[in-house]
Amino acid sequence: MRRIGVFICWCGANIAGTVDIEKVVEESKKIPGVAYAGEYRYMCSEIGQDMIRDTIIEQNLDRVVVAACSPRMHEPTFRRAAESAGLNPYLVQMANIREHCSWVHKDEEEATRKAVALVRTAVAKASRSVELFSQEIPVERRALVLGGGIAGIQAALDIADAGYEVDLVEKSPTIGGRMAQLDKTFPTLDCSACILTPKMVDASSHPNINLFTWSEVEQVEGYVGNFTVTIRKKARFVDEEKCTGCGDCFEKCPSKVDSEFDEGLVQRKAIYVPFPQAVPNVPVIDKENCRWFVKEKCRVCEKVCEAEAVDLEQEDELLEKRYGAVVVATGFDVLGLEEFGEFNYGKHPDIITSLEFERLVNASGPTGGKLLRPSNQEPPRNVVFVQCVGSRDKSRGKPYCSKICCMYTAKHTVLLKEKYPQSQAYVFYIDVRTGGKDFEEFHRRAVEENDAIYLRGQVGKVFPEGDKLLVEGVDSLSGKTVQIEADMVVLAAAMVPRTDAPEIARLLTLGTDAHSFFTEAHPKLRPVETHSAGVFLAGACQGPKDIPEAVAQASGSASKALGILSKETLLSDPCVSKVDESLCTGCLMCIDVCPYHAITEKTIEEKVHGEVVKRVVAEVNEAVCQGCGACSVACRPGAMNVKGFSNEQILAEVDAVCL
Amino acid sequence: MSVAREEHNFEPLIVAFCCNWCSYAGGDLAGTSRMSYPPNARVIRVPCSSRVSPNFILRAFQRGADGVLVAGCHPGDCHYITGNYHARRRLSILRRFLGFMGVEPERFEVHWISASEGGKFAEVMTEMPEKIRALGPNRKLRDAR
Amino acid sequence: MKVTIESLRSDILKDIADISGENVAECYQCGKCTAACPVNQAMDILPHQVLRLLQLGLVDEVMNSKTIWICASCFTCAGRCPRDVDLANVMEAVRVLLLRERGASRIKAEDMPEILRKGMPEQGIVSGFRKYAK
Amino acid sequence: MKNLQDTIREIAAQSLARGEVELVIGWEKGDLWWQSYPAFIEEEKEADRLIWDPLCVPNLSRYLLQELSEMDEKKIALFVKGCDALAFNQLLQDNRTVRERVVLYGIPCDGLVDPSKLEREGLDRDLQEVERDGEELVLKAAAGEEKRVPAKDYLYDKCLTCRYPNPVAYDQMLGETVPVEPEERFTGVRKLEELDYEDRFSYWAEQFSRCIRCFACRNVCPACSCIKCVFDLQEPRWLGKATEPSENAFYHIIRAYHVAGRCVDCGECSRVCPVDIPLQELNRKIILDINELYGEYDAGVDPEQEAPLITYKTDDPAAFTES
Repeated sequence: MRRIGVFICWCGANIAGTVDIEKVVEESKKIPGVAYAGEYRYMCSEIGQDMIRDTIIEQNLDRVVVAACSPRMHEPTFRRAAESAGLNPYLVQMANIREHCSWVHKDEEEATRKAVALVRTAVAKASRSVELFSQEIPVERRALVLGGGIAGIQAALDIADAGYEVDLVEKSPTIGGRMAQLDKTFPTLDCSACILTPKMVDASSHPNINLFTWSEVEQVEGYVGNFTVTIRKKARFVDEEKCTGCGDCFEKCPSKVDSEFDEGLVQRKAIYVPFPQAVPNVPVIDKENCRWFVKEKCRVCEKVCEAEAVDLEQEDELLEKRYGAVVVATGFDVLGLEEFGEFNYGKHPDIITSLEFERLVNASGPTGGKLLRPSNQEPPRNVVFVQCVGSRDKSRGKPYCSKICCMYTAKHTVLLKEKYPQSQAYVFYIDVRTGGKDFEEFHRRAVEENDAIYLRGQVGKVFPEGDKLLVEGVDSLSGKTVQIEADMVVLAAAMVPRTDAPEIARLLTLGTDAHSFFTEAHPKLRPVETHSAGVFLAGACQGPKDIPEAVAQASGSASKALGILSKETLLSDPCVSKVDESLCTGCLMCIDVCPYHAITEKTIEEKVHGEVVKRVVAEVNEAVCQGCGACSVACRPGAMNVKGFSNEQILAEVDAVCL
Repeated sequence: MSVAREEHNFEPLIVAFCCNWCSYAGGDLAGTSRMSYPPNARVIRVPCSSRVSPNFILRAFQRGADGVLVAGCHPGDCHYITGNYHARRRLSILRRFLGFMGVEPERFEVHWISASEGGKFAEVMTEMPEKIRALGPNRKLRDAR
Repeated sequence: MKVTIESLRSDILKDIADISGENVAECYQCGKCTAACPVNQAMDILPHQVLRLLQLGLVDEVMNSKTIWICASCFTCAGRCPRDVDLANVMEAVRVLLLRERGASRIKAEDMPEILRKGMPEQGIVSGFRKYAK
Repeated sequence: MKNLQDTIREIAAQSLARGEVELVIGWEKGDLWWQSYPAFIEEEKEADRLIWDPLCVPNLSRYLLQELSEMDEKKIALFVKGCDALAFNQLLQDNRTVRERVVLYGIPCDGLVDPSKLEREGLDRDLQEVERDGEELVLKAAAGEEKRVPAKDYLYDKCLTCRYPNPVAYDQMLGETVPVEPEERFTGVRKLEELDYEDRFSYWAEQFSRCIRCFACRNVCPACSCIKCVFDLQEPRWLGKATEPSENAFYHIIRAYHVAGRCVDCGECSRVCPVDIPLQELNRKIILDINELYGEYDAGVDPEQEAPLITYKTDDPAAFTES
């Protein structure tokens, strides 16, 4: 007969608030196989865990059930507690009487009855649990960093400095990401390129870092410690070794295209380098717009290149590489403003987004750093900044706050004043959010020393009038409607994930929220981990954030990755599939349904009526299997079972839950 | 208890198989957000919706469940990549076959609930008992016990 | 002004919420409705201030204002509100509550000849009676 | 018809004599007029036991499970009708037979006689032999006189709806192929689907109440080729041993589920059921649904093609909101 111990947690008032703990303890004692039932205010506390350990020893318990919060929260905690008493951790089962019971059912009588039923179900599962043991899996001690922005670069540098090899894969022709587009950074007004380019150079010259720019990840297989990734290294049509970066080719190239790096404010050539400090400083040919690839005419770049580096026959390369950990740092995009007709964005050159403003004031930007009105190349005098364009807007935009716009707009007012002391900045805002270090002080400087007028209210409409832009807004504090004749209107558009975020999420089985930001394992306690073991997040791809946070997350992810790479082997999760060879008929249907190709064919010999007969059966590679259980349902004779969620356990749970 | 009276205050029992990565986490989120829903459903945690075998579903009906719910990740978001694709085919065929056997399809539901859809979890947990209360207790596949 | 629980949860506020189907608490006073409102100059209380007063329970001030009658129900505010609050509907609810009181019709038949002489098209008068008379 | 029987005997004798195969599996006359037993011929001289007549209905592919496992390297010759060939391919897909060790002789089949249809009209009185002559059946009584009846009226229903009378798998085809004019096979399912849920349940409850769990349907089914059946397991005990309504329903539903997407619609389960439960309708309902939801699929036609329930498409439809 089993000797099961049931431990019921009050969880302060979270459970005890609506569940009659005494009654549950009383009822638990009546369940067959239960030798001990007790309760404590905080089972997950030090005292609670010691109580479990001591009771296991005193009562000679062989199974443990803890009725408390969700197993997703504290199953590891209680399994460790049992292990400290010498009990195999997989003999511990939890009953979720908090998230699935006390918190969602207000009537005490109903909540208590359900709690007892959930305890009975957990006891049934515990009574059918068997000892399970982890296995050691070899670790590929290399890391992959996806995305070459500041977050990706920082993560790669941290991992490489710790002595492990890193492949940094970047989709665009150069690393640097969004930060490379910025002129200054808040709150210190550091020149963005000055603090970024050294890191870019470190990354490109670091012996442990391999740069894969103009490359994308096509396929990811495997699991923590053993990822197999296929990388498509797109053809640059320029030989990286021979190219000296002299720039003759993009001088002479005849076809012009809107430059993505300059947000379309100016044009680039079909063969181009996004910006002068690009790393690697090797141009790429944009196949869609190159006359040779489109109309089989031209090849000017090839003729003018003295280093004979242009190679128009280059092919994409598909590389297959193995990694132990992956850091995702794919960054963000700016929200498209088609839905916001009232701003007339796109209908007048002087109505621009903050990122375009950043390019206009940037020395390597389209106007060489001189802030000029795109319409008439004149210096602007009245500049209106509109905040929360598409942010905090649940009807046409994104419900969340994009976090960094208040600060970069304050920075823009300072930059504007610096360039044109006679100019005037008007900022329409709902709330100014300055939650970081020196942020509030920086904002006050913008208001007090740079004469920026902050108008508390949204802009109703912006429309061209003559060569000015008439802005109609409101100052809700004074209760006055406001009209401003502006030379330039800068829209602080919302921050959104990259358009290909859903594909990347599918590639790495990452969860995403309703807006396609990647979902972290736990918002408070595991902000850089994900539910895919071995895959970590850094930067704006996980949610709106500024550079310091992105860099901090990058180092956080790097340390998590190093937690894996620093080990020779990893302990595998023992809850994986297992074949009972006496039942297996060898139909091998399980091989077809296994997403991880963890099952293979094996020939065994059996004595049948004294004669040795050879037979084919399935065999599970426990290191590769992730325990999803698809094979166990495809297996008609019931030969395939999943340890930890076995047929016996689930049947016992179904029987108990229906009592 | 006479059938009529039992019909009157009949509280349907629903067995809910929830996948650990999405729908079970959605249930946790409904809890942490303090949403409230009727207590008819009792959740059994499984690694993936593809772990739920028709045997378990029939076993639940046999032991007296009035309704069975299988909840998993949205197709394409499965933590095990293809798990819910197989489950979608398998359980669609089963749902129609149970209908052919005379079991009302409303008694067996499948919903895709992601970890961030606490509201949808609470909604399913509220609507399903209503539908089944209208159908009355399940006597069809119930064993003699 | 003295703000009390009674004033914050008065029956009239409940009626306005029921009739308009809007929850004034959703508004975070961004002022976009006021900025976009084509007739805001003619208003004594600005549109976003109507919601602010209702949030504070000061219904009389709204009911005695010119604003609710100036509002032409063009729904520009509703179309642009980032919080999906339909302010035009709230204005209508306040008007309806007023019009339901005995003898509170805003338009009286005897005023019509004067208004007609000023060139008001008949169609305007007909829709005015439908909207502003009981 | 006679010459086909002679060809069969000839082939059996020669292949045994030449040592091509060590065993020939065919049919031989049974004890009662309507019975044809599987014949296991190992010597040349016994070849004459083999027969071919419209009563050779038993599916011989199933016997390969036993024969192949015992005779390690030996080759086997097998005569297969249309449905038997489908069964052979299904066994192949389940890795329960080895194509190289079996020599298949395909017999285009123009339908087999359902003895109960003859008995219903009293035509079976001291009947000894039945032969097929074109569109007619020749009924030979013990006293020697012969009676001719139209064949179509006395064939198995499953033969009238047969879509693959010409074997899809063979090394050598015996005789010319027959025309393929199958009747609609889902009428039974459609009729049952017209009933409301209560009537459907009572219909099947009545059918299953007669089930004595003799497992004949499982033992004859080419898709039920497991060495140890899940229903025989003691731990975990999936199926109760009592033949009470819910256990019977559990057995038939789960068995229909196990053969889903693999049933070749050969109708043997209905034929062998001692209490005449129309088990084929269960499988046909699932075939109907799979065809409608996931595309036409005929089990046993191409063993390389993946069975529908172990593959998927990312945009598969789901049937979760139908009422």
